[in-house]
Amino acid sequence: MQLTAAYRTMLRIRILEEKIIDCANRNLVVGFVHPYTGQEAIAAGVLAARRPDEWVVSFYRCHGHAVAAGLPLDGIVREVLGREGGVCGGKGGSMHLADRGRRFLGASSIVGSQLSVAAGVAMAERGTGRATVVFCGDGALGAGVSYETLTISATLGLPLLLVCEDNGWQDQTRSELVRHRTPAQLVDGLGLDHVEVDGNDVAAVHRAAETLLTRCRRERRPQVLVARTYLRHYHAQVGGARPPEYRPAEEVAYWRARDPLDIAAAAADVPDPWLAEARAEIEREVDQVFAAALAAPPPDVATAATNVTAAPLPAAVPAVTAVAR
Amino acid sequence: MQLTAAYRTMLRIRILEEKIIDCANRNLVVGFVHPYTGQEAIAAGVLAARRPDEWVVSFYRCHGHAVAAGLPLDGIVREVLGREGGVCGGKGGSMHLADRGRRFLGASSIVGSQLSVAAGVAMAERGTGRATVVFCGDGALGAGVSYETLTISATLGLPLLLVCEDNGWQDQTRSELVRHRTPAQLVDGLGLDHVEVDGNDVAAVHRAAETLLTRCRRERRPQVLVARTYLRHYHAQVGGARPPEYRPAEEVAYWRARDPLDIAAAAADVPDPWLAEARAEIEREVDQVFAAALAAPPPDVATAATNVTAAPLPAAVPAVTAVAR
Amino acid sequence: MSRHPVGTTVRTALTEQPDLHMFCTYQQDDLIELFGADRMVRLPIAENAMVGMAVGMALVGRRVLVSIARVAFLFTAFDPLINQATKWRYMSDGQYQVPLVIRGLTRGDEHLGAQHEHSAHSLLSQIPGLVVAVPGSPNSAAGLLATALTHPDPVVVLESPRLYTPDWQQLPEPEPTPAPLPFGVAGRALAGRDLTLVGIGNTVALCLRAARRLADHGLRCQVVDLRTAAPLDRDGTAELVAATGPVVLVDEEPRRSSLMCDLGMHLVQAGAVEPDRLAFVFGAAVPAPASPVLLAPLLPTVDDVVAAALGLVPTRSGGDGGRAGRLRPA
Amino acid sequence: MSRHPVGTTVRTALTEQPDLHMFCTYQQDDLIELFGADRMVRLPIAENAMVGMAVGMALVGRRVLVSIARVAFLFTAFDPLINQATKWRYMSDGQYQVPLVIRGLTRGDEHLGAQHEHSAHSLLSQIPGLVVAVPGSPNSAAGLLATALTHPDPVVVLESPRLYTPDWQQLPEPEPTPAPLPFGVAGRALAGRDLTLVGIGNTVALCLRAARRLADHGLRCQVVDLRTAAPLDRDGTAELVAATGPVVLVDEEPRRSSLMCDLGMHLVQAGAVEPDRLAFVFGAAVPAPASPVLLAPLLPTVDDVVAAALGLVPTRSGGDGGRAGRLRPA
Ligand SMILES: Cc1ncc(C[n+]2csc(CCOP(=O)(O)OP(=O)(O)O)c2C)c(N)n1
Ligand SMILES: Cc1ncc(C[n+]2csc(CCOP(=O)(O)OP(=O)(O)O)c2C)c(N)n1
Ligand SMILES: [Mg+2]
Ligand SMILES: [Mg+2]
Repeated sequence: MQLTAAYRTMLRIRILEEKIIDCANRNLVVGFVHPYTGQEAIAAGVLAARRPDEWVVSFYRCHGHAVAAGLPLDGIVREVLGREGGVCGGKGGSMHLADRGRRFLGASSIVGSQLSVAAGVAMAERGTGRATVVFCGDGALGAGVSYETLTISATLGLPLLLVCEDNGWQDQTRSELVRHRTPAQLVDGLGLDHVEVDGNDVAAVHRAAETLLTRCRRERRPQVLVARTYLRHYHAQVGGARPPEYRPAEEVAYWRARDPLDIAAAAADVPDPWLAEARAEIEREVDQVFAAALAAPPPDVATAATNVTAAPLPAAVPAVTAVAR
Repeated sequence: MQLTAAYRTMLRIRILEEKIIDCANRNLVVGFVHPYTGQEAIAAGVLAARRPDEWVVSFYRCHGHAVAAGLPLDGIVREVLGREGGVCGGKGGSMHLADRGRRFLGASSIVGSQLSVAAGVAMAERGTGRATVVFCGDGALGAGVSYETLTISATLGLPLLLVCEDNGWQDQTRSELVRHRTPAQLVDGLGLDHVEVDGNDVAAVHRAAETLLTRCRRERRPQVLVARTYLRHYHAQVGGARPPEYRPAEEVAYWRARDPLDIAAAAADVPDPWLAEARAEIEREVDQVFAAALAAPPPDVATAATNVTAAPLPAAVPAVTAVAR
Repeated sequence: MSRHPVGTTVRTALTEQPDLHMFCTYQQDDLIELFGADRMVRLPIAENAMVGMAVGMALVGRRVLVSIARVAFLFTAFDPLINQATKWRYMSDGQYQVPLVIRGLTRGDEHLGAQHEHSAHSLLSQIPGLVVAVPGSPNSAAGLLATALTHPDPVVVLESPRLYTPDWQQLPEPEPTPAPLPFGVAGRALAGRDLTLVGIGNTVALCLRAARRLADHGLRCQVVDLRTAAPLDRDGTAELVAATGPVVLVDEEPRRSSLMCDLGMHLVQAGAVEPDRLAFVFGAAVPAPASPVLLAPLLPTVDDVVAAALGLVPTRSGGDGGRAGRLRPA
Repeated sequence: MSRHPVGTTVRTALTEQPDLHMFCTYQQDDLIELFGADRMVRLPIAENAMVGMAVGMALVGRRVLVSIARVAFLFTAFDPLINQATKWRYMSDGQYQVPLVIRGLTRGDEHLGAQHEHSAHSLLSQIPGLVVAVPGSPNSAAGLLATALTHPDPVVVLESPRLYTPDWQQLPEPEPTPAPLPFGVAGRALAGRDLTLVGIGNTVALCLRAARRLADHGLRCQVVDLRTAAPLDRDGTAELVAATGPVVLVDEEPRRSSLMCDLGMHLVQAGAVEPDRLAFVFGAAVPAPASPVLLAPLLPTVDDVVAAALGLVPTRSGGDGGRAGRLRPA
């Protein structure tokens, strides 16, 4: 992995997310936003190690994963803003980005559920030499389905890489208050191969992901990467008002001082002008994407009831066509 | 615990279950039967250590737990045979024995579900100095709800004793085929206090249960007892035909040679006549119970729709009264 | 801004009932301070165990209010709801009761997509022994929750997010006070004698808005709020409807196995209304799309209700005999 | 004894479709031998992950048949059913399909009590995008499963244990062959022109038995097997019913939000039957007791159906206008 390329990926996520937050403040976003800011090194580092023919499965905090998986910003932004041309035609929205062509399977907004779905994908991929990557938050490890999936994956020998983004909080609850084991202790206790890593250091994340993905591809065993990190902003924004900070000021300050972009920039050891130019270039790109998206119409209302099923069955006329108006 | 008393409890369970199996062969049992034969030392040993004011929670294989918890044989048998006077009025049946007065909470036939119910009981009991005992099979540890319950119990410090009866099979599937960790490894990995014990040795079971229950009562931590054992007969009988043996003959023979009753008798070091007399006495008791039960009418049909809710609500007339016949 | 009546109901219950516990993945510090961490229990994202534990506590004499956050998350706890909470009283032949309340948000103007937006009242209404409360206004939410919190059996309260927006006080409020409301008794949200509009949850406000529009057509509508999907007040609604004649049954859920069909069938067979004077307005059998533009045609609108109503009244040369309603698909 | 048609359907599908996998907590050794452990996947008692994994496999081009054993256990997997299997096609705007079949036993003569005995067809019928097949006979089970195994969307097949007893060949068999049966198309299990009995699942055989009894009264009954609860063949049933007049709708599930009410309402509003010539026979809204004696009065019987039918036909001095049916409670 080129550190400069990783830096650019992270910067694209950061700038995209800040622009999305800005739109949320102006009530231009459909639904809630769960920004990825602060965790960029994880998506960038892990997905630089993933081969493009390997499936990626995400959860509601999916914008960063989508960008790092190579989805066009345009399709993401239009989906998030509810404009024509979104990757899911406006049906998925911010929490459910999906792009089959790029093997970005999609995202589930039910905590933990993406693990079992991803294990099914890994099951189908078993024997192909391809791994499957799934992301989750630290809170997701509380859910029974996560346990079921991990133990089944170990028993069946599924080539699954679980990336647990441990930001220490689950919504407004500090994770320590509702768990008796850290994520690393937990997967260790379950007898799973795993590595714990500084999730704000993209080089470290990438190295670990490479190791684990190589093992996934070669050996019949799931792997877990626990990446310690922190959200720069907040869990989620609902409507036009930024939520108040609910975390201790010192904790926020501590992590602000360890911003993954700063760490990557320092490690890449690139001159300031390079950074400035990268930022300017990406800002231009993102601005254009938003300008085009905001100028676009909403999705075509005639598609509201399409793709519920493959084709309407005899007794089930597609609903919307019959609405009396 | 007096070994002779424990032996008698085990013998009552054994004789009861064999008589129930006999009735099942003659199609006199309502529903399926999941006999406890072979595992008697666990119920007897654990529940001899439980105080009568402590709740016990069971699962579908519940007859042995019920006997050891002090339920009258009469109420059990009538429930299993579907006769008037059963502990649940005929509504629960073989898999759902319950006796509130004896703090035998009841049994759930959904694998794993009894754990969370029991944790709720333990939550209510926290701070009283009383423990709550819950039984499960080894297969139950595959269910997400078991994991959720154990981790929550550890986090909240619930006075819960989980007794896992590890008979090596889950229905007709050998447990090793569907798990990557033994029960003891698993709870160890989850960081839970636990003891593994020979489940066919009632003295050993009882000692371990005493230790763990004392800890439950004193410390704010759940405890797990893993008892290795084996079913003498089979998972379950459906209808009038005994199911064919699905387990390897050597395995069955190995365990038959380690029958918990024989082990207890040897340890108790009682003379043969004592054993013969105990058996005769209990057989008399059980025979009488069955004779009375089989002579009894079925439950009163007028009770079919009672106790669905506390009292019928305005718009919900009790159903059965309006059946047109 | 005054306190939301539901908040008051919850605090009052916590104060008055020392055996009442609250389970949630999040707990407010001030409530923990007031009532203790033993009662305000913070739990991981493990709804299955959460509801199962609530059942266990209830079985031994406590009462638990589970804030499941969203009904969408209740699907991960369907076993303890269907096979534990609503079964132990019966299976034990009345040895136990399970006084358990589960609150969760349904859907309304949040645009969160198919996994988060569910209403589920017809689905839940099929579970014997379960009360399914579906408040249509803030006071009704408070009143139904108050009743739930003294009810001896499990209750699910399905709350529209609309009841909790910053301008909840702008919502139509048919209930004069937040006082406890009985289960299984439909309420008259508006008096009128020309026709009846029946709603549940979100469609109560919709019916009230439609009634205002229909007033411009000279029609005085009665609006009925079903309040609980189970028990369903078939007879009470029939009585109310009988006084007016034409009736429009309005639900955001699709027609398939809807409680509105159950109710409609009763109204007809009880003689409260002729079948050609009864129309339905349903939502489409389509998952919730995130985009509001895509969502709009899938949900009943005031226009739909008005059109269905006008199709029934004799003033418009005989109406269309309920066709507007029957056009709505399965 | 000849092989059960469903067994043949499953083996044929496994042979013909190399991408078909089977998930279950138990696998027969001979099938593993034949098709390999990669396709015959043995799983722990973890239905939530089991169904979620099946969704994942289906999303990337496989097809999975999940043998959930009993519908009762599907409640522990309601999230992957309601929020994954039936949502990914729509949420992704058609990028994926989820060809997934879940088979499970419902209830019938097993006497296992409230937690094990569920039928759930009305409940499941409310989920948009889900096909709910409810076979009424062994051939119908084979035919519906065969269709399910080539269907591009999720299907739940609700099978009565009665279809699998040792004397399954004694059951009434309205379907001439185990050939694939279309979804959403009701079948005529018996031709007759005096009145129609409509059943689903277990009540198809019940209606056929009632028809035999009604023949003694000189009444030739048509019996309709709905076959799928979703899609529900409203129009097809209306056409069949229109030819006879009186109709009795019979279901073991309780009335509350029943698909039979949905259907009945349609029959009336489509003009296929007058409301006073339509009766319902429902099961009671009571959990299943273990005792057969307690269970009997809670389920519809041949007597109930016969009585309801006789109450509708004009031969008996006008009948009772459907009262028999309406007496059944919610
Ligand atoms: C089953 C379920 N329960 C509850 C929620 C509500 N919820 C959404 S995000 C969240 C916190 C998740 O925390 P974590 O897994 O640590 O991920 P993070 O948001 O911190 O990235 C909760 C409780 C949900 N989406 N699904
Ligand atoms: C959730 C659920 N899934 C499946 C079943 C069917 N079932 C009943 S017992 C059983 C095996 C359980 O094995 P184990 O926990 O080891 O207990 P044992 O029967 O060996 O005592 C299974 C799969 C069930 N009752 N509940
Ligand atoms: Mg987190
Ligand atoms: Mg076992």
